[in-house]
Amino acid sequence: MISAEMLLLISFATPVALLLACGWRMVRERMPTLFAFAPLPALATALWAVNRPPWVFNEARLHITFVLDMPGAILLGVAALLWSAAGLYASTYLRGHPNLGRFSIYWLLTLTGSLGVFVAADLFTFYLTFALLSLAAYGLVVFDGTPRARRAGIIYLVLALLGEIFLLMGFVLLASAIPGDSLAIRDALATLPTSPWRDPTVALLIAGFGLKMGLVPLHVWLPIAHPAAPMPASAVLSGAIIKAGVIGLIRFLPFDVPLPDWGVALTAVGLLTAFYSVVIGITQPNPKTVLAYSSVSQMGVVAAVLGMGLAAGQSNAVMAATFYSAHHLLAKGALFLAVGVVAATGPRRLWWVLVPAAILALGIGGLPLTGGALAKLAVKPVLGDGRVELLATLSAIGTTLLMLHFLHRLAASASPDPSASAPIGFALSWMLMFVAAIGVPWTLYGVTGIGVYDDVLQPKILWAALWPILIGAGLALGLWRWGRYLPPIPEGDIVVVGQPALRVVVRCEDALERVEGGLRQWPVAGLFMLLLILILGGVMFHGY
Amino acid sequence: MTLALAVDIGLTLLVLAVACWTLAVRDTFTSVIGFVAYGLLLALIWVRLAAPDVALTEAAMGSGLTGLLLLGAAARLQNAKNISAPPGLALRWVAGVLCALVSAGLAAMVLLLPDPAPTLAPAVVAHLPATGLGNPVTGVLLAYRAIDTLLEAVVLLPALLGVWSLAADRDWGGAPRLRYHRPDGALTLLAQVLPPFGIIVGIYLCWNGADQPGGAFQGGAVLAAMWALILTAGLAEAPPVSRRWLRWLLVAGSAVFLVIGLAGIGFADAFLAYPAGYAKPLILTIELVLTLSIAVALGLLIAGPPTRTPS
Amino acid sequence: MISTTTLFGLSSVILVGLGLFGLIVNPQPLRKILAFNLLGSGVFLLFGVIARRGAGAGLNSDPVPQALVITGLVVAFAATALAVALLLRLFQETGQAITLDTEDPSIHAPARSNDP
Amino acid sequence: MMQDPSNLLVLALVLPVAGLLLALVVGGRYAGRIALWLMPVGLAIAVMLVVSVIRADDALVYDLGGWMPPLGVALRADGLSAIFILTTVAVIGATGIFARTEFRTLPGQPETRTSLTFWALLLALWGALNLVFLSNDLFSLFVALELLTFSAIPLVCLDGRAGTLAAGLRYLLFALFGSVLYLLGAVLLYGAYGTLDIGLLSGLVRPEPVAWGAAALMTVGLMAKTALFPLHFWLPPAHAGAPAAASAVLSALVIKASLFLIVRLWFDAMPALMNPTAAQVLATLGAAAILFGSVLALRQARLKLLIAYSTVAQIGYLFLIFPLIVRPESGSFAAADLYTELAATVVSTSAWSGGVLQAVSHAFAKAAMFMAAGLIAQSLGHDRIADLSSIGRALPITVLAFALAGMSLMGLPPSGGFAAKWLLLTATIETGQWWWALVILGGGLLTGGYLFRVLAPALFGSRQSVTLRAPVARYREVVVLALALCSVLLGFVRLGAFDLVQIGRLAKAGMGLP
Repeated sequence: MISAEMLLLISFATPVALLLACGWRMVRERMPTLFAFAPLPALATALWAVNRPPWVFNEARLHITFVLDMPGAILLGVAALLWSAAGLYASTYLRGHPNLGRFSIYWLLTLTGSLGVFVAADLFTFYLTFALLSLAAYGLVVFDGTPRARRAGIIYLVLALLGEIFLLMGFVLLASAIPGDSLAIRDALATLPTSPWRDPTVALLIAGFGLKMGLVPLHVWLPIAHPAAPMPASAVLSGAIIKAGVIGLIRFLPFDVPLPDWGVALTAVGLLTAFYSVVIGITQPNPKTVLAYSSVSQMGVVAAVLGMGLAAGQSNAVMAATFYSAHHLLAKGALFLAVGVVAATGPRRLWWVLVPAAILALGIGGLPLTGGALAKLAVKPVLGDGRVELLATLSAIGTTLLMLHFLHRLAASASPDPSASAPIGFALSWMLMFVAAIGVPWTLYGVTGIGVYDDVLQPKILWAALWPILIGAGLALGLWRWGRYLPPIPEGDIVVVGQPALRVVVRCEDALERVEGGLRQWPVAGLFMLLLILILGGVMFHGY
Repeated sequence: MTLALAVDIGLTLLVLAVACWTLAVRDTFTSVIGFVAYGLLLALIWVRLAAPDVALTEAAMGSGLTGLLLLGAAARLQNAKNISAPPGLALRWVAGVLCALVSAGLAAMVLLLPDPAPTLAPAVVAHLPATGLGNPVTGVLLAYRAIDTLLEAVVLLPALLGVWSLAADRDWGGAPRLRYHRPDGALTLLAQVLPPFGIIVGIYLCWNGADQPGGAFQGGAVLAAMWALILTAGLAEAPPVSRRWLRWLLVAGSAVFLVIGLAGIGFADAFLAYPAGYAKPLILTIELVLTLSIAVALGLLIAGPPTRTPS
Repeated sequence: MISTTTLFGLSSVILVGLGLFGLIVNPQPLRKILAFNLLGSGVFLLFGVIARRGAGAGLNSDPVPQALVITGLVVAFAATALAVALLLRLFQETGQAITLDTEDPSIHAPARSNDP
Repeated sequence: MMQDPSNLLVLALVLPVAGLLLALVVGGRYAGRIALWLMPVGLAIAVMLVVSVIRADDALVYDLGGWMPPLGVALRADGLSAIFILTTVAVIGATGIFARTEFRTLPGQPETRTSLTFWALLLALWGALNLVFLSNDLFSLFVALELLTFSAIPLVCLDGRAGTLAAGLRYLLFALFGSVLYLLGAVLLYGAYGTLDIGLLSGLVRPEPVAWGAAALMTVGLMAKTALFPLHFWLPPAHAGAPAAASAVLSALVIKASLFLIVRLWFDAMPALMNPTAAQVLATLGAAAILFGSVLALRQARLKLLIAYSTVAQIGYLFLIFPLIVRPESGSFAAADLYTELAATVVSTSAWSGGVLQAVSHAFAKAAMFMAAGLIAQSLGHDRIADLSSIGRALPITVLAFALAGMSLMGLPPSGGFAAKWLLLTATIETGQWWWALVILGGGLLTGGYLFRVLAPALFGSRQSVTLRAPVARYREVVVLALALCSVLLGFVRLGAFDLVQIGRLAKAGMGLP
């Protein structure tokens, strides 16, 4: 029997070992064929951990601590599944590509960070894995090397670093509140409600993780970066990587102590995000961009769920949000792969891609009997019966509309060659993800005790899930009829305010450079020397 | 007002006037000549401050060697096109005001210095018998604070290496050449007459430094000045920098000092300590070798980087 | 009645001020070197004054500062020699008396490899 | 001789000096070999020194010549000195290996200029640094600073181009300017207190005009040598113009020496003068350094200038520790309860450890970056940032080293820079000075910006093949990578190990602080 330590060790040793092997050219050239296997030990670890009490692994010398608990294990497992399928896709996608060595390195780095973030149990490990995944993903975003990818990369990186800054400060505040030297997240959570810096800490954490999730207005990078990446990378970016923000909120917000103000604020931001991104998303022609906006919208719903939990001190929000995110991870990952498959498939064989894609897409909107319906059911108790629940239902209508718009654009992006068919690697990974996106939520739903299967089949519940879909479909018809009157909105919508801001920054830099040029004159520097002597002397004199 | 004070005030005013003139005069060569005069006047002030050792050093090094160095440089740069403009009037005014403020602050501090002044003189005197020396300054330089003197001798080496490193690659291994222009008769005469006396004075300063004013640096400075004079007048050539004996001469002083210092760990239980009873002979040995090394180093510092191009 | 030490102390402070002024304002490198020496001599003189104030135990002046000034003079000379050598070499290289007040723009231009 | 660990202080000092003398005698043919042989010995001494300091749990003191201060001069190694001595020998050793074949006399050829001067000056520089870290006497420290300047400046102008000569001359004159101010301060202190020994001064210095004046003069003089903004103008051309090996030492170590002395002055020699407002002034300059240095780094066209301006910015971080050690709200001291007030003023050790870690990890990272830039310039024949596209393909190890070093500068985990930033941020929280946290974090973003300018094209450039003008020796790449790894792995040094920083601090030992 393999112990948990061994499993965990192998989970991380595998991608790291592959990464080191990339130093060897022969291996590097063949690395993509191993992508599909790299996350499998992590999947096994997740399977081991499901339905067990939390288990902590502590490597004190390196300050590395891991925890395997339910939310972490579920997200770890589904993320590993997506990474594996996307890896299979990538191995076909990259065949013969001149830069595949480069891709391999960033893929494996991102993979390591992405898996690690779900099990990190102390501030250092979490920040390390979070930073690793954020920065390594830059390599995936810009991989195509086109000007569009490079622009996306810069916007991604600036915001990612901003997020790192929020988190670093938040973490330092958390750590400062902990008595003693501990950096464990558990200890940080225990002291957060009584910390003297509680409000700034929570604000910084929500900003940092919200940025990774794409909460409005920090979402601008997401609809730009995700579509710019190569297809398999888009799938993991939009599926697995943004869940780092979800696990962050889950890990760092104190759900057993009510923080009503912050809870309401998070809910409000979440719902705003959910609707805003639908409105922008339906104006987008590129199916990948539409999917990215849909990811933003869905993360808004998750944020709303967590916000309600935080406001009321309901710790069941954690499992609900986890399950919702797990479903979104699988479905969104699968749909991104579908975009790639469709682009390589001619009209003749299109239906066997489009029909499953439609099931998954509408599933995100809550189509009965899909994983999405289960997810909506799981979050229902947290959202309650009030206005928030109503708004959540309305957002399901919006999501349906957005996903139908996506299907429309997807069908239009098929290969012009009627007899073209996707390579076997593409098709296989897509089928795998489709099955996983349907099957895994069903399995988890019962196994983890989030709900009972009997509830799902009650007519009342089926109808409650179905009518938003129907209304959404009606709206979609309207969109097809009158959609051309919608204004064109660039990817990343409010990113356009960045242009004038950038000009201001450049002007400031010019000014600083001119000032510095003046200071480089010897007499000026000499005068400053005397001035500083007088200032320091004067200040000391004044101080007493 | 006593006569001595009147002399002091006169001397001060003269020094300040020469200093101002040195800064203000337009021609660089004249300014350097002013600086030499300033250095000699300053040596007088040092005498008035009852610091004959410093006065000797100031005269030999501060005025003599530095003057020689700067005169040479000014002569070479005389034909240079002057492309530098002085900073604007406003800037000069600001500089003047700030300098005056700093000076005023310093003046206040000078006036606020404690009275009676803290001093190490009693401690120096109390321990001087242990070193066998008569000159307390030499006691400080070679016993109490021997590390400073050792480092001082060492500091000359990177400075000299720095000067040498300015040679072009092809000139490496050549000899420094000091002659700037055709030496005139007066200089040659001076270089013929002065050195015999200078060398005697230098050796005397070094030898006598243990008990009377003088010592390795002063002696070395005088010797170096004589050598530099000879080189400038073209009466002798400096040796090529690659000569092994030259390198030995340069490091000998520091090396002997270092070896005796290290021996102190074994024989006198501290680095740079002298075994009881042997202090004076060891110090004299160090001074002698140090004088030679310092003279060579200072002379070569004036002589500049090596060159191979014929004059 | 002003004492000798105060008098020389104040003059040393004025020398420091003059040296600072020359070092900052005069654009010619050689004059800067000269001003540096002036400034240094002012500092040494102040130390001499302090030594004189510390006369005692049968000595007219505290020997420790005297020894330190001697050391300092040697350092100042070595510094001057290095600076002059640099200046002359620079003159040899450029053929003109450069100023240190503003920077040589060529340093910002792409350079050839520094490694041989 | 080895029974008494304080002999190590003498050895650390004598070894490089003896090396310098020896190198000069044997000439350029063997100078490099002597330096390379002495470096492992120096490393062993430094390690033994660190161990001895930890074992003694107090500073090691050595009275030179058996003369106690104030008459004599003492060497003193506390935890801080030990750390810097170890860092110095590590960086100098790496530099030595890096430059092994660059400056040598070929067999059968006459001695070349650089084969003697580079190695002799490197040894002199090493000796000067050790003296700065060990000496406890303000005048010996002055001599040490001058020794440092005299050995550093010829290294700048080693290539003899007009540009670097001018840069060297500016550097020299400004450094001398700084030295004179430092000496003036030391003179005033002697005049007021009759000693130059740091340990004795710490008990004697009172808040009074002469002490303030001396503190201001010495601090500013040393700031000029450290190139703290706005006294930084000499640094970029000098550090960018020097040969890569020399730039590495200059940026990594030389400027830290004068900074080390400022720290010594403020917290060891004159703790009674610790003034919160003055500390805020220093940190404000540091913040300006971060802003200006980073923005200027963003705008440089040449890689080495970018790195040099990055040094200007990184120096700024080191000055942020002053207000984090001296708490702002503690007001004036009454002379009577000076020491109890002082006890309250010296706050947690985070800022200390953070500052030291920042200095050390910057030393390794910056040395690695300058050497990497040197290799890139050597292999491409230029160091224009605009033309570095895809250089990562041709020089993967070099670019990896540059990236790792950059990680440390940016403060990304798990690097030493990250641990330093973490500690400094913690200190800002502990002392309630959130505005310095903004500076630290904003500086990280700017650092990311200028490193991005280099790394993005180097790693993600679209050129498929890069032709190198000259091949790069693998061992040199490995040295650079090792330095970069050191700066990253410092983050894993258990932060407790940086308690070493606190060993033998005068303010702590003398005043009975907790």
